[in-house]
Amino acid sequence: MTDISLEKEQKIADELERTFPNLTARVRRARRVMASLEKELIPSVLVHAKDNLGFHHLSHMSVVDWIEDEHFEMVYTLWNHEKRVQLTIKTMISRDNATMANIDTIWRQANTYQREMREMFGIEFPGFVGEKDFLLEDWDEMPPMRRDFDTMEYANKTYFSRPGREDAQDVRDTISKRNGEEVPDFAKKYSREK
Amino acid sequence: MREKATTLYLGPQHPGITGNMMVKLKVEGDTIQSASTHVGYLHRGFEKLMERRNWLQSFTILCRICVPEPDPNEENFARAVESIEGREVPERAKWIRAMVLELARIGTYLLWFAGQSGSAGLYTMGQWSIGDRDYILDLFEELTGGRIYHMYIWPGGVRRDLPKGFKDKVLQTMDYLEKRLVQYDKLMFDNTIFQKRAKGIGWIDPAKAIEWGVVGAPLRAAGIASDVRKDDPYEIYDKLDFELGHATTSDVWGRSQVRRFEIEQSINMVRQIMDKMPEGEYYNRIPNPMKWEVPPGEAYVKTESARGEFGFYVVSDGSNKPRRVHVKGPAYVHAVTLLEDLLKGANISDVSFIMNSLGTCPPEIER
Amino acid sequence: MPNDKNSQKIVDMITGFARSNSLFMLAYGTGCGDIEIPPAMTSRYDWERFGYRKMATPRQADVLLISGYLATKTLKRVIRSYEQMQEPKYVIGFGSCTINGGMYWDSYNTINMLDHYIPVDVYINGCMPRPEAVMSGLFELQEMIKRGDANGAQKYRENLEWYRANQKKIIKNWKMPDYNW
Amino acid sequence: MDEFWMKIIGFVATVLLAFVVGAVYGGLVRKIIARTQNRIGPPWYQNFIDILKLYSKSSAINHGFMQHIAPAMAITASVTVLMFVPVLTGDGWFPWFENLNFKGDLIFLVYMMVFGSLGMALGIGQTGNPNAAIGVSRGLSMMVGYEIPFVMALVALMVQTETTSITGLMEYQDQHGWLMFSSPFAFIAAVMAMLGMFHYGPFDVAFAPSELASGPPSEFGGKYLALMMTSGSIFAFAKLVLFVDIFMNGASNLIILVIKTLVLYMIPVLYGAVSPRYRTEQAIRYFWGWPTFFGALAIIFAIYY
Repeated sequence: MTDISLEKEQKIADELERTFPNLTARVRRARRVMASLEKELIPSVLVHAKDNLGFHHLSHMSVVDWIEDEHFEMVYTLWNHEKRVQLTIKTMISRDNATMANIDTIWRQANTYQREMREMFGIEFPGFVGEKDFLLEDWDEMPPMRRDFDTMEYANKTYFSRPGREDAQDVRDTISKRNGEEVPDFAKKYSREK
Repeated sequence: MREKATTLYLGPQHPGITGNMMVKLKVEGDTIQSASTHVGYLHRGFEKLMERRNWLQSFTILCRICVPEPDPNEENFARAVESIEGREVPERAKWIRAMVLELARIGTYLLWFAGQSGSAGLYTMGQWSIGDRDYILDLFEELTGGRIYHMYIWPGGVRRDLPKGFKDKVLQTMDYLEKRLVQYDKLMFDNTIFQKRAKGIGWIDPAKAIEWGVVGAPLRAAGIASDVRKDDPYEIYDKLDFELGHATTSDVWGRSQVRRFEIEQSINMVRQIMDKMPEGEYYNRIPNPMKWEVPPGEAYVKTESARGEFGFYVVSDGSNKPRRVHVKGPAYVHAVTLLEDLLKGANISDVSFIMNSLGTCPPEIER
Repeated sequence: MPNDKNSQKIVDMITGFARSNSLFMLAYGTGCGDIEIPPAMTSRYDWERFGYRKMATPRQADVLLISGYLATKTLKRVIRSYEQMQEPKYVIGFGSCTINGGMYWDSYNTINMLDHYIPVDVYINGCMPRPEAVMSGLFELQEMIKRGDANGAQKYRENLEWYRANQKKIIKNWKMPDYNW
Repeated sequence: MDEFWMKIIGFVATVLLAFVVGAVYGGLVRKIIARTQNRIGPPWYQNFIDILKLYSKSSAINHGFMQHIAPAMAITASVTVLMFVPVLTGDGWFPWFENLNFKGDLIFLVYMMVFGSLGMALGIGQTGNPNAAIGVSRGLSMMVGYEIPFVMALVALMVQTETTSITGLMEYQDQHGWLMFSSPFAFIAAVMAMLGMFHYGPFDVAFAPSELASGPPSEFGGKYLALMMTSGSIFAFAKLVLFVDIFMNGASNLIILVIKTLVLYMIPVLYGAVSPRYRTEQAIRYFWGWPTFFGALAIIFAIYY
């Protein structure tokens, strides 16, 4: 829309770009700013955003597996309660021997996210102490949230599956017959005996 | 003389724990020295399963992420997909969505009344409020066909229009609930024993609340007027007139006050919505779901659920399946790090009391 | 005794009546099905009318209600709870996901067929089953107890090796005491 | 038949009566609580079915010797307490219900009422379940709380009537009217202590399900639990009859007894249905507050009576 409504967002983007030359920031829409940069700078950008720009709330922290390009994309979403602006910070890290800076000293709750990422994606956080098992117990396969982990294959290998019907037929006529009832009209359409 | 610390496992099989999780306590006498939460008893791997299902199939499993309040999940995902795709939603659908969300909020608060009072030993309250919650579930059943899981809010709108005479039923139910609130007050909120139990327990430092990731009613009880419905309005919440809950103290009692106030506000909002809802289309048709491809893009959307900010991070790579869906429920922060902090130095009697006041919901931690 | 068979029959009838009309359920919400238990317990459906009751510890419970899918981590606790229960004990599988995995049939962390790990007396299907369905499952269990058909615990004892093998296939770190029944 | 055998039959009949009435009361209480909660509730005979079923269950739990003894100790204590409480008085239908009374049995009863709990505590200590152990320690602390006003009320009665025997108290009431009216402060203190004695209402910390699972009986299933429920029914009845005897001049026939005990029983039940639970220290503070004050007042009142 108009530039006036995006003034505060633009200000934050400019401020970020001025402080960190390697950072590219853009305003996506009202109340949404996005920045991307390389991984070494992440802790300092987060500290800057938290202490100087008022982004006190870590909304969410995530990772996306881009297996084709051989990297993980780390996403940090921050929220500024006074200005009501959301700042998304992104960075790419290499997929093999993935390591990332530990930020649970900046936000206590990052602990939980990092425990999950370590378990689900196998990303290591040097200097991070947190209990090892989070959601899984005695897991000895590859981290399950990586794209190359095939959950169906694993499930077939590990768990029993009840043999189902081969066809996709409606079974209502069978049930009706078993109970000695008349087959309802709508079920006749799908009947096997046609 | 120092007593010997014993280890006490609360859960996973324990009636005081909300849902299926475990809190491991180091206890000296009745005082907790340290606590650690153990989750994962409900992990189903939703985020992995959604990588294998196409966009519409994902909807059917999404609502199962948080059981007491499934609607914010659906709404979030629908809004994320719409935001990536740039799909327009008809005006009426937005109003219907807001109505569903508010009804769900009322239902969740009623369930929470039961949990909060039940963990303090006031079982009568739970019997009443869960019985009354069934009236909300009846409305949902008529509207969507399901009591708990609705699968009602789709990208592009909602699945069905309101049935005939639904408006009157909603208004009747709201009138009934408003009358019942007076009795709830007498039984629970004005009860001196409940107040004695709740005051001073589970205190969250207001100066640290934002930094610790507190959201929702606990944050408002800490004196910070923050609500996604006000801060970052979605659907039609900017057209509704409502106030946020407020409290004098940042403890369990304050959180109870906030929720008690907000259930009244929600009842009023449902009335406003029924009053102002426009006529028109309720659904923008989506393409053939099997071939439906969402253009590349990403979105982080959030809703104010009954427990706080509920976020969905959705990434599409242009195929017919989501690339990544990451769900961040409020309990993800509340019930792990925050709970561990709050339980330090607390009494064992108050563990489930504090857990309930934070709105702990294990399935959304683990997904 | 001259009339041994008939007296046994009378004893069976009385115990069957007592057992079927006083079902203590273990308060263990293993999955999302647990959300329909409060309505069934409380003022609308009120299952205490039929003598059903929730009990807090496995020692005192008769019925293990598996309310929904079981993650592998929960399965271990469920087996342990089940083995601590006193006979006669019954298991109710609640929801489609206990029957064949339901929605989570291809998930890496949920089991698909409950009856391969613990013996199931009654299944209630649906996702999620309504409180009426839960109660109708419980009525079915009552009938089975009266008839003497609900002998899952006996089946478990007789086929213990098979169950153990299945359980150990999933639970890699088996550190559980063996209970003597 | 000589008197000895009459007494033996009397004991057995008393125990049976106590069990039946206690269990019916248990069922009625569940029904009444259900009605306050907008429910229909279980049938009145539900507790009999429960106990019968529990007796028919296996009990393959072995935590050691004391664990087997504990329920037996509980039921012994309940039956003993019952033996010393005159159930029916006067020359009514069942003259043998006066039981074993002797001079000073009120003091003996106060000790005996604690005995069952202590026996349970020993047995539960051996089960090794932390929930049960915490429950026991809470139950014993609660006991310290409510015993003080209760004993003070009893002392006030003893001072006023100058006797320490229950039959003595009842003879006094025959002449001077119910002690409930002539010693009101003692009655108030005793009723407030009674709230704690029955473990309903705000004073159920020992059995709090949302904190300690089932509390003390956590490890007791099957027949052990059945024994404990039986003992609980008898003990509840004995306590009620004791209160009726010392404050309401007993009862000369069964119907009056049922009416008096039921009215008295409704006080903790109904108060419990609408009250959340106190924490342990709050509960003790409560008992050492107003109830103890009323107890002290009752003693002063009795001295100057």
